[in-house]
Amino acid sequence: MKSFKYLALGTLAAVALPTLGLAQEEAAPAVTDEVVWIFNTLLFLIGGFLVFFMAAGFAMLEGGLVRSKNVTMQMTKNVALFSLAAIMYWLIGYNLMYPLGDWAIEGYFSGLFPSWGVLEPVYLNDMGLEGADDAAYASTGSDFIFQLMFCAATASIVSGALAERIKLWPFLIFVMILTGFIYPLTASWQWGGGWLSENIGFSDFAGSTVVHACGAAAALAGAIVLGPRLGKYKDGKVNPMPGSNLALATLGMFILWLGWFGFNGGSQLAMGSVGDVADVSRIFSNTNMAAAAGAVAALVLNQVIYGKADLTMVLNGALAGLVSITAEPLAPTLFLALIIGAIGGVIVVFTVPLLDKMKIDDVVGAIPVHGFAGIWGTFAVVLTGTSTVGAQVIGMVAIIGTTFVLSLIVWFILKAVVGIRVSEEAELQGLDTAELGMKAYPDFTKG
Amino acid sequence: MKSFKYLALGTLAAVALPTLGLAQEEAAPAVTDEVVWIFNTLLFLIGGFLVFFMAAGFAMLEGGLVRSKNVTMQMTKNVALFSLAAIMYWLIGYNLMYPLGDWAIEGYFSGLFPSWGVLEPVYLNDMGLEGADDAAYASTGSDFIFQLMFCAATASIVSGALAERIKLWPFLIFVMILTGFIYPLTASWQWGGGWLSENIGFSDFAGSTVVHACGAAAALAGAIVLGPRLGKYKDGKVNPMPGSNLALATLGMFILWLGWFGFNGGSQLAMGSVGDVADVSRIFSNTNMAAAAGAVAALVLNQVIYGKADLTMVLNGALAGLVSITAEPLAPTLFLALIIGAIGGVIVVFTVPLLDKMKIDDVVGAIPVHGFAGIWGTFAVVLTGTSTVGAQVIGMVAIIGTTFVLSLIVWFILKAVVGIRVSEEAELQGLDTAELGMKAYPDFTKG
Amino acid sequence: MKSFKYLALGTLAAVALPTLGLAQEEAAPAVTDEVVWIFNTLLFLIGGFLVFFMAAGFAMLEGGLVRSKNVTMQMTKNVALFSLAAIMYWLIGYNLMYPLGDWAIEGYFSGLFPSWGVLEPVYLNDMGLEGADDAAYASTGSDFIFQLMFCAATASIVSGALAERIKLWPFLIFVMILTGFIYPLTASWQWGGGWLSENIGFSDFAGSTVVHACGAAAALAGAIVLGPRLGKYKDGKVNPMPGSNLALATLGMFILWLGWFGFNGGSQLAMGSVGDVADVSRIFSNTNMAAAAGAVAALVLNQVIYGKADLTMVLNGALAGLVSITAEPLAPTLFLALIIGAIGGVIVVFTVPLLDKMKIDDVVGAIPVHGFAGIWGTFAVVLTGTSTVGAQVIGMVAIIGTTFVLSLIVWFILKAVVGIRVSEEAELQGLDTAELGMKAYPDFTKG
Amino acid sequence: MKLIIAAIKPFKLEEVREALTSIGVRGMMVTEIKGFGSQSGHTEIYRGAEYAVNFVPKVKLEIVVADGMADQVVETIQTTAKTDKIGDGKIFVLDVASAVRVRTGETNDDAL
Amino acid sequence: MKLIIAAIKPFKLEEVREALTSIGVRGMMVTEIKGFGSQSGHTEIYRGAEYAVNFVPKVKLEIVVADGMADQVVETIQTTAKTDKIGDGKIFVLDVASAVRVRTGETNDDAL
Amino acid sequence: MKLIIAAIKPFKLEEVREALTSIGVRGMMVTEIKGFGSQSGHTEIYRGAEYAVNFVPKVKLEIVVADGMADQVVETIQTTAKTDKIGDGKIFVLDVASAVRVRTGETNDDAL
Ligand SMILES: Nc1ncnc2c1ncn2[C@@H]1O[C@H](COP(=O)(O)OP(=O)(O)O)[C@@H](O)[C@H]1O
Ligand SMILES: Nc1ncnc2c1ncn2[C@@H]1O[C@H](COP(=O)(O)OP(=O)(O)O)[C@@H](O)[C@H]1O
Ligand SMILES: Nc1ncnc2c1ncn2[C@@H]1O[C@H](COP(=O)(O)OP(=O)(O)O)[C@@H](O)[C@H]1O
Repeated sequence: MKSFKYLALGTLAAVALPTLGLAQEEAAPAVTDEVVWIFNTLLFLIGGFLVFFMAAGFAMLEGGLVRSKNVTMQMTKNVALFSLAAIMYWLIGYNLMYPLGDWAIEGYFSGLFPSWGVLEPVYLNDMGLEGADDAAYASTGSDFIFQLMFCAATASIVSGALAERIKLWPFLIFVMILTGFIYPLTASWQWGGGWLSENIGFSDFAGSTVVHACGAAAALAGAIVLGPRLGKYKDGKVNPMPGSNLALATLGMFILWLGWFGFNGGSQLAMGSVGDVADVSRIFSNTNMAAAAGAVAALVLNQVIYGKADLTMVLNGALAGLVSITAEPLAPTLFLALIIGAIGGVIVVFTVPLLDKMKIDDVVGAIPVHGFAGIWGTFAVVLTGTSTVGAQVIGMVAIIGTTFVLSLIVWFILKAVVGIRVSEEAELQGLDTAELGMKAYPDFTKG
Repeated sequence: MKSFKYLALGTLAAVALPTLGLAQEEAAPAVTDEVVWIFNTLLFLIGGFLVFFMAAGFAMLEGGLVRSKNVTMQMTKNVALFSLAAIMYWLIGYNLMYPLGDWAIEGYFSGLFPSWGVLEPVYLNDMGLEGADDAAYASTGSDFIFQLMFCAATASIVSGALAERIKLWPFLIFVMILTGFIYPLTASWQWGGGWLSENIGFSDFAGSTVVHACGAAAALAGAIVLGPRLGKYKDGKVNPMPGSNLALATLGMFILWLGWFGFNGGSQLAMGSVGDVADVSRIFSNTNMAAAAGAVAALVLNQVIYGKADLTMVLNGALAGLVSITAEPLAPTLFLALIIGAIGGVIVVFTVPLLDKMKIDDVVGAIPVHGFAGIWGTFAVVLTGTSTVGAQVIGMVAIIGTTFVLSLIVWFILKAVVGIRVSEEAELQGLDTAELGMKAYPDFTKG
Repeated sequence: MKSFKYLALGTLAAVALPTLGLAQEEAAPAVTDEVVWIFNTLLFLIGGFLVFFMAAGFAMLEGGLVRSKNVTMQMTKNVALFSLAAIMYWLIGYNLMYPLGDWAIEGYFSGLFPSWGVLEPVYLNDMGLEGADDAAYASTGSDFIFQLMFCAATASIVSGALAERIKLWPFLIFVMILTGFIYPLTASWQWGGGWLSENIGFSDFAGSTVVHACGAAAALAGAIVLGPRLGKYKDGKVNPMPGSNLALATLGMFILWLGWFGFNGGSQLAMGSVGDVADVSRIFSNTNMAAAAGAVAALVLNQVIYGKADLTMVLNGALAGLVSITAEPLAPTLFLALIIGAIGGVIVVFTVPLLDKMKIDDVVGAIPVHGFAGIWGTFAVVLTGTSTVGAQVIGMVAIIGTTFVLSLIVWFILKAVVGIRVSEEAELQGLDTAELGMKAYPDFTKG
Repeated sequence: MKLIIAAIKPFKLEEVREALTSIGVRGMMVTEIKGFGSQSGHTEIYRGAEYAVNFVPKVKLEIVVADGMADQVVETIQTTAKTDKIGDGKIFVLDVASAVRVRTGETNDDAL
Repeated sequence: MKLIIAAIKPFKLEEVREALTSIGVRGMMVTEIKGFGSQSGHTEIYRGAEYAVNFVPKVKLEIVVADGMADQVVETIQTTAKTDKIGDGKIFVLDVASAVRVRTGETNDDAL
Repeated sequence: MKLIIAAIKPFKLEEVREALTSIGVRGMMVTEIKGFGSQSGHTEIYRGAEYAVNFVPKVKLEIVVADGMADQVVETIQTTAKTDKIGDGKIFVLDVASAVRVRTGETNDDAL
């Protein structure tokens, strides 16, 4: 999404001001500021619950792609990471990400303080729009819930890549740092009105880089420090460890696709004008097209290369299409959205085995989907002339680089201090039994 | 939904015109055209993502009702068919279905050309409503995404009926033809302002016939050409092949029920007036009531006839209730909606075994649910005086007949040219292992 | 939600009246009554489908926490109970719950008559707001669908607690009485403008007591009359019967969390003003925070007490957080919401074993989550000064007490007349095979 | 040594295991099986179609014990697994030539 | 008595069961197994990585019959389970010392 | 011929299979089982209630080999499956009267 503060001013210019000025005399505005504000807030609320549901999507996708013996752990991680993200983003993240102008270090660092007064006073009714934090934007509470969901998404990405071997608590500690500090920091450079958006002109509409590649960078750092699952790479060969429930994984993908309408559509940040709601419609259409194209591209490519369709690649392909269009879901035509999404799908098919060659064990393909496709999507912005290659490169290097380095440091510290990997025996036995003493599918006889 | 072009004019007459005329002088309209347009667009966006989610519902329902050995294939088909539908509907379907007045063959055939410019220009803001394709309707992009979901639903219906024995690619080729050509063509006769709506007065609010019976007709044609699963009918006896995961099937049904609020509610095509939003509310209530009645009817009837409740029939019953009310979810009272839905549930209980007697193997009951209940629902329109039996019969014959015949031809060609059925050995082994080399539930020990 | 009749007047005072008065002369109102009405109705429609989806959430949660041999039965019960609730609430419940002023017994009992004319006339367009049942509230149809979902939720709560041993039909008979009579009666005292809201000043925004504790009270009565599952408590020891599918249970929890945005957010009952939509935003944020805090509290507490994380407790914890904030999701700050939710999570960790000590067998933890956390949440209202301890106590005693006693009577009658428990053999064999002759996971070889 | 194979009703497993432990059995292998026998053949209805259920869920126990203990084990299983209802199961006894405990390499009776 | 152990292809189960019933076999134990044998070893692709599938799904039958009946049972299984394709399976025969029917306590041949 | 039955830890399956293949074993049947033995009995917590876990997941191998090969097979399994931790498993050897390969009808040693 665009830096909201600045979008706000934009909207103000485009919609609010004139009407404010004229409201007293003559004809009423086509859409009053109050109605605009209500619509914008509603967009965030709808976008908010849709993106929230992506947490379930990630959980199901990952739960379906790990082996049965690690499903309880994967579920525990995904519920816990979302919950911790919700707390950390409120405690530090939100204000770190949205300095609203006053920075500790101009354009780079906002400051660390909880969002005590993040919500508007109850019963604004008595004051109306004058009482609102930002009369030309939307309710702060709705913005908070919407932004929070993006933050949590980055952590979900990490959880998938590091599945089946990482310890619960060290992982959760990392999640707290990622969602409370790392993501909000790098995101503030772009969406908080920081140096990337202001000085560089980096463009990333809904976060191909700011959210997805960021999550992938944190995951990559973790995967490197953590190492591959036992037996995944043996004497130069890759030993696949098939996911335990592809129906569940498919459900997860569909839920993510659903959530993406809120993810990209909500990032328009406004719905209170004919133009804005039409833009949201464009975004819905392009987002859907890119996902479809990504799935088809992966399906066909696998058939061509390996002679067989690979469902897990189709799922990854659809998600890669979604990630690819996320940097610019508005400007493209449906045809361009198709191209962008399809290339995303192609990228996944080629980069999943590539990571394996590099012995980087990414259980669910999170790095290809959110990282490589995210980078592609960020470049694709240039195709619609919304930005320059240079600006995009700088933006990616800044965000992905910073996230990767900071994550690497955190992972190394965690490894040194508490250790991040379960014992060999625990890994072989499965984390559910070894770490939690609770199987996901315990029934022996189905009676 | 009603032919939108004409509804648009309707709304125009009812809401827009007067206000347009008077806006300059005196009191502002209760709801300005801009706000109406935003609300209508929002209805399509909400309806759009709800109906989208039905793709997941179909996948889970079908994945739960096939045997474990065919689940990966079922998931692959359902993700692929939605994705291909999204592309084909854009490439040909949308313009074929909505000629907006200019037909190649008046009232019968619009023409085949991609929806290049289907989306409105970005940043309509500068122009406002004047820049909109249809100032009295809603954003074209929102209409496109909404309509697309209906198109994809027809393909999902087919996939369930033909499960566990059809080859992946021939099935997908059929899907492309169905979603790109057959459905849009027959749908254009009614919703594109074609001969059915204009000359015959056929009435099908949200598509009991246009969508559901159409999908069922394509499925029936396929089931006939494809033949039953090996061993399903042996020496005059029916050998049930129980679904592998009834929890998943139940989830699928609930997701479909959820999506149906968007399916029927969105088909009101307008939410920007007190009357329209009240109608959407009526539709929500009637839709929910019909589904509930269908489920209860199937539950009770099974208990009475067979002495036991049958969950799969209850699921089909709820869906049949939904299909039944789809042709006219607005006009009925809640009591009539209950009757209409209940009869839908009854139909399923009787027609599922009927199909078996005819040795037509419909794995998930798609033909009884979407076909027979769809026909009933289309007749039920007459109960509210919204149409005549004659008009309804003509409409059904035209759409179901055409779809069935065209599908039959396509299926026969596919059978002759590439073959549509997997080898006997592959079918016995299961499509997942034989065709895809990937099991949905591969784990041997659950660790 | 607040008694709608009275909120309506409130809104009327705050928004409608002035504008009505002034509309003729000078500047138009910021938001016209029509637009307010449309927004309010839309809130109910969105809230309605979100809360509807909770039925699926309950089904998945419960289906995942029972043993495989009882999953088909659990699915059957959950689909059937929602469907019956939909019918009973229309037949009796809705009018019993919302007397709209005219009571059979003032403040205590409205009367028993079906909601024949519950929906507004079709095509309100011609009349506009004047034609609406309540020009200052929202469409009756949207209110009906929204209220119905709350009623169904109480039944879903019961189904989880009594799983794995209760007969299908007696359970469904109880559901009909609960949803048609008991819940609407006690709810009318508060939300129907009855004695609790009018004379006592009891406060329960979205139903921690009115809905959740009510459902828990009915469940507790049933659990007592029904007795524990065979072998659950043997020679003073508790024998856990682990849930068969924790991935499914996790999905269910996420779906419930999603639905809760509609549950609490929709209970604002209005979205057509800057203040109302800002309140809905507050509610979304607080609801999410409480859920997150509940999950984290349960996670950490289990680790501390037992040295291990317990996913099922984390799921219960999140739900307990949601139930806790339900009585007052608006007034608290995010920090207070965190405290309230966290305490909810703590309560679950302590009360689940407590119930076991009392040999009350609650299969899914419904009584701790909806009952104990519900009571806590109802008390927590006092923290924001929205009510007094006294009023809250009276409200809880009245609603929980009445529900418990009435339920106890119904359960005893059912036990005496038809018997509510399956045979010992059926229970050992599993209800799916014994009662329904249909397994949820029938496949022997996965092919 | 003897290998005792028993097919019993699933819900009897726990009870049988306790009974066997109490007489000194220190190990066994348990397998989920489908049983075919005189109990089989009742019909069920699925979506309106009647079909015969030929296989019923059972649990198979495999226990290796010293010769001297065999009879007692068989008897214990028989009495504990009994419900007097058709389908209670069967017990078979086979000779075992030798046994080894993987961990220690101990053989025969010491391995049990 | 003999214990006949047969590993066959899953989809042959029903056919074999019918054939055995027709020759008078009145009971058996069926287990889902993974088979390793000459059929094994073909490769599959998962997410772009090739791997060898060593275990193929099979079904194991365990049938105890009177000595006199053993050969006929083995023959029936062999002819019915045969598809002439690799992986059809194996049949093994072992001696059974004794048998008991849990429900009645009947022993040996009477127990079958 | 001998039937070698071994209960081992699930994660050892692949290793043991490879070791056996390398010494010329050309087939086996693998079953998922629950094992009861000295390893059993540790307690777990579920929703605040402590309970004893009596059965631990194991994998059962059934391998029929020519008499001459039996000892080597037993030894190979024992050495490969060994982790020196309790619960490593057991190996039992039984006599096999006869064997048949379904596909060809070959018998006894030729069938293996
Ligand atoms: N001849 C047999 N060989 C192997 N297992 C058998 C045999 N007969 C019965 N069984 C097993 O014993 C179980 C119970 O036998 P069944 O005949 O059904 O009841 P009952 O033992 O009471 O007559 C069967 O389900 C099957 O698993
Ligand atoms: N030596 C053996 N011991 C036990 N089971 C065996 C043995 N050899 C084969 N089997 C079982 O028989 C099945 C079929 O054997 P296989 O060698 O694959 O085909 P074929 O019997 O046609 O040569 C295997 O999957 C395995 O389950
Ligand atoms: N008497 C027995 N008969 C059959 N199987 C046994 C027997 N004793 C042990 N087993 C199998 O061997 C496994 C390992 O045995 P256990 O006593 O737990 O460890 P260890 O062999 O190291 O003493 C058990 O889980 C069980 O499956």
